[in-house]
Amino acid sequence: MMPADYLSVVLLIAGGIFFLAGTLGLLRFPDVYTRLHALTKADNVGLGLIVAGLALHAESWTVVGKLLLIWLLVLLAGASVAHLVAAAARQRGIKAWKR
Amino acid sequence: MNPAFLYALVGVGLFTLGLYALIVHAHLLRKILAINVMASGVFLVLVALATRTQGAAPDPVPHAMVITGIVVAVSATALALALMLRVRAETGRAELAEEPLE
Amino acid sequence: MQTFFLIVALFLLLNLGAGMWRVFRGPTAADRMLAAQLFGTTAVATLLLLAQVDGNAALRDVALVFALLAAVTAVAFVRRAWTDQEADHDAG
Amino acid sequence: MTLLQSVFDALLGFALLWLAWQALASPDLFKGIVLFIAFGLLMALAWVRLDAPDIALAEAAIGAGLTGALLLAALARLDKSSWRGFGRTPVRPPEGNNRDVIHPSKRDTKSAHEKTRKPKPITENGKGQAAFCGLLVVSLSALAAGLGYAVLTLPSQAPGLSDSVAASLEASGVSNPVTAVLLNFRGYDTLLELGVLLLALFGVWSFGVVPERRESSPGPVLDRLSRLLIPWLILVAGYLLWVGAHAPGGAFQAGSVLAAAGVLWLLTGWRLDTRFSGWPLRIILVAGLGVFVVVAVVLILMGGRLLEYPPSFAAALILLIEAAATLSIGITLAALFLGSRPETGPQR
Repeated sequence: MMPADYLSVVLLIAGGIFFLAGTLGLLRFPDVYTRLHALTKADNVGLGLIVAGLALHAESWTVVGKLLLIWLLVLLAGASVAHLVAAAARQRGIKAWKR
Repeated sequence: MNPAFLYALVGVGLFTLGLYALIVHAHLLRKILAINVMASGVFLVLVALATRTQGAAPDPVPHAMVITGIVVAVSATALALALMLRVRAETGRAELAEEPLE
Repeated sequence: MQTFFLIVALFLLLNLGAGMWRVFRGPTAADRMLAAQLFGTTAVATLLLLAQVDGNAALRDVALVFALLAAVTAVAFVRRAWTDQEADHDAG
Repeated sequence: MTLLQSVFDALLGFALLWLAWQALASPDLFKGIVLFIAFGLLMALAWVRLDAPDIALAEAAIGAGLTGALLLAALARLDKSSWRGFGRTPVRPPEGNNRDVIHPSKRDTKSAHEKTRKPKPITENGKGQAAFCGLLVVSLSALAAGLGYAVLTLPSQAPGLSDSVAASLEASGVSNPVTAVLLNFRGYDTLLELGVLLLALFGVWSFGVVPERRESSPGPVLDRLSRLLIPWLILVAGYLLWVGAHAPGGAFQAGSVLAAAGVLWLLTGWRLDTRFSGWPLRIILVAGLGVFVVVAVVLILMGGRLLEYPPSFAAALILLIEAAATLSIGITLAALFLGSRPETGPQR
């Protein structure tokens, strides 16, 4: 294995852990706002790490650009959707969870 | 098992599940979902069987048919949904009458 | 290395299966929709990994389309299915 | 490696069946639709595993995107109270019967009626119903067994038409075999398919102009999102159209992505100006079919057979037809999403 491979393995494993964290948050957090928080943050970081890990193996810079574009689009959509869902939930009077 | 046959069997299963739901449920939206599941099952069988080409690229003809089919399915779904809303507006229910309406 | 990519893809698929539970539980429609959103992101990651495993560049285009379309369903949900006009329906 | 792939396939197949079952059996319609969207996502992964990236692209745009938006919009136009699990307080089903939810309804007798008529088997009588269901399950199991047997007894090697396609790919004008089949070898399929799309739209429009809900203001975030995303959607549609000649992609995939741009635009609250919703819109809607038919007629008049392109023009003709078809497919699907005929001409 090349040094780049080791780095890529580390990045992919870290990405997987972030995905796992997002799912755990989705399953375990008490209300829609906290779940939103867990999901949109963890998964977008997870995808970013996986994109980074794969970019090390990309055959050309075009591929790296495409990977990056995909990640940016997911980030844009994720952030906006999180805002829209949270705003809609607030408008409907869903109370935020308090300890 | 050969993945072609695995996916083909899943397709058969989807078709049967969809047919069951189509018969059992009265709500039109469920019937529309059921027909879509049946269509997916048929597509899956077609494409799975197209991979039996000794390691070469799969047969492109079923692929082309399925792409056409997916677009036809979505347009038919849109028409069916419009019809369902029409039925709902006329009768107040999103179900078909069991006996003819007077 | 390819094997490792496939293992990560498999892990993500299992992860997706676990997220399914939230679709069942709800309780609000937004929770279910969020889970669907998670599936979208996971599918993008899985496709990118499979693109590397199979050496098939076209799968990155599929992932690109997924990334673009994930927002459309969610916007349809917020704008149509879950609008403030009907809020009084289930507030009581 | 192969073992892992088999595990992946088995898991995916199981998840597909299970999701389909849950989507169809769920008592809550909204939940059913979300599960169906997830089903579409996994179908795209199945196409990838079956080495069909062209279909995966179409499924990603349609199965996981447009169909979900269509279903959600239609559900919103059905009566809200006919589906539950939708507010801050989940409605608990009464004991004994988890199908019928009756909570004090306001003023609307129709919706109360609808609530008591949750999905139920088509026979009223209890005993007859059980017998009917039993018979149904038995006959459908027999059907599934028969189909499964038929599938499993097929020869495990069957090249089909792939050799013939490969042999004449050179003359088709494109190097992606799926595009070659769609636009050249079986171009008439695609021609008729565009006709079907148009017919579906005629069907929807025949219900007349339905007064539409007023779209609320999109707000800054949605506004900015659509402004950022729509150009990318249009760009990617153009990319897929172009790349379809030699790699997975093509008119259907490009058209669906274009339709997604239209749907997002409609959801943001934008409407086609009434000046353009008459003839200009109709011309775009029939452009795909029109160009196709004109090409077919001209080729016949020049002495060829139906949609038999001269090899030297094939690439240009295919690109011309695909460009027109992409535009028509995109606009038709977006119009189908709108669900009714847009108002035309000067304001009454």
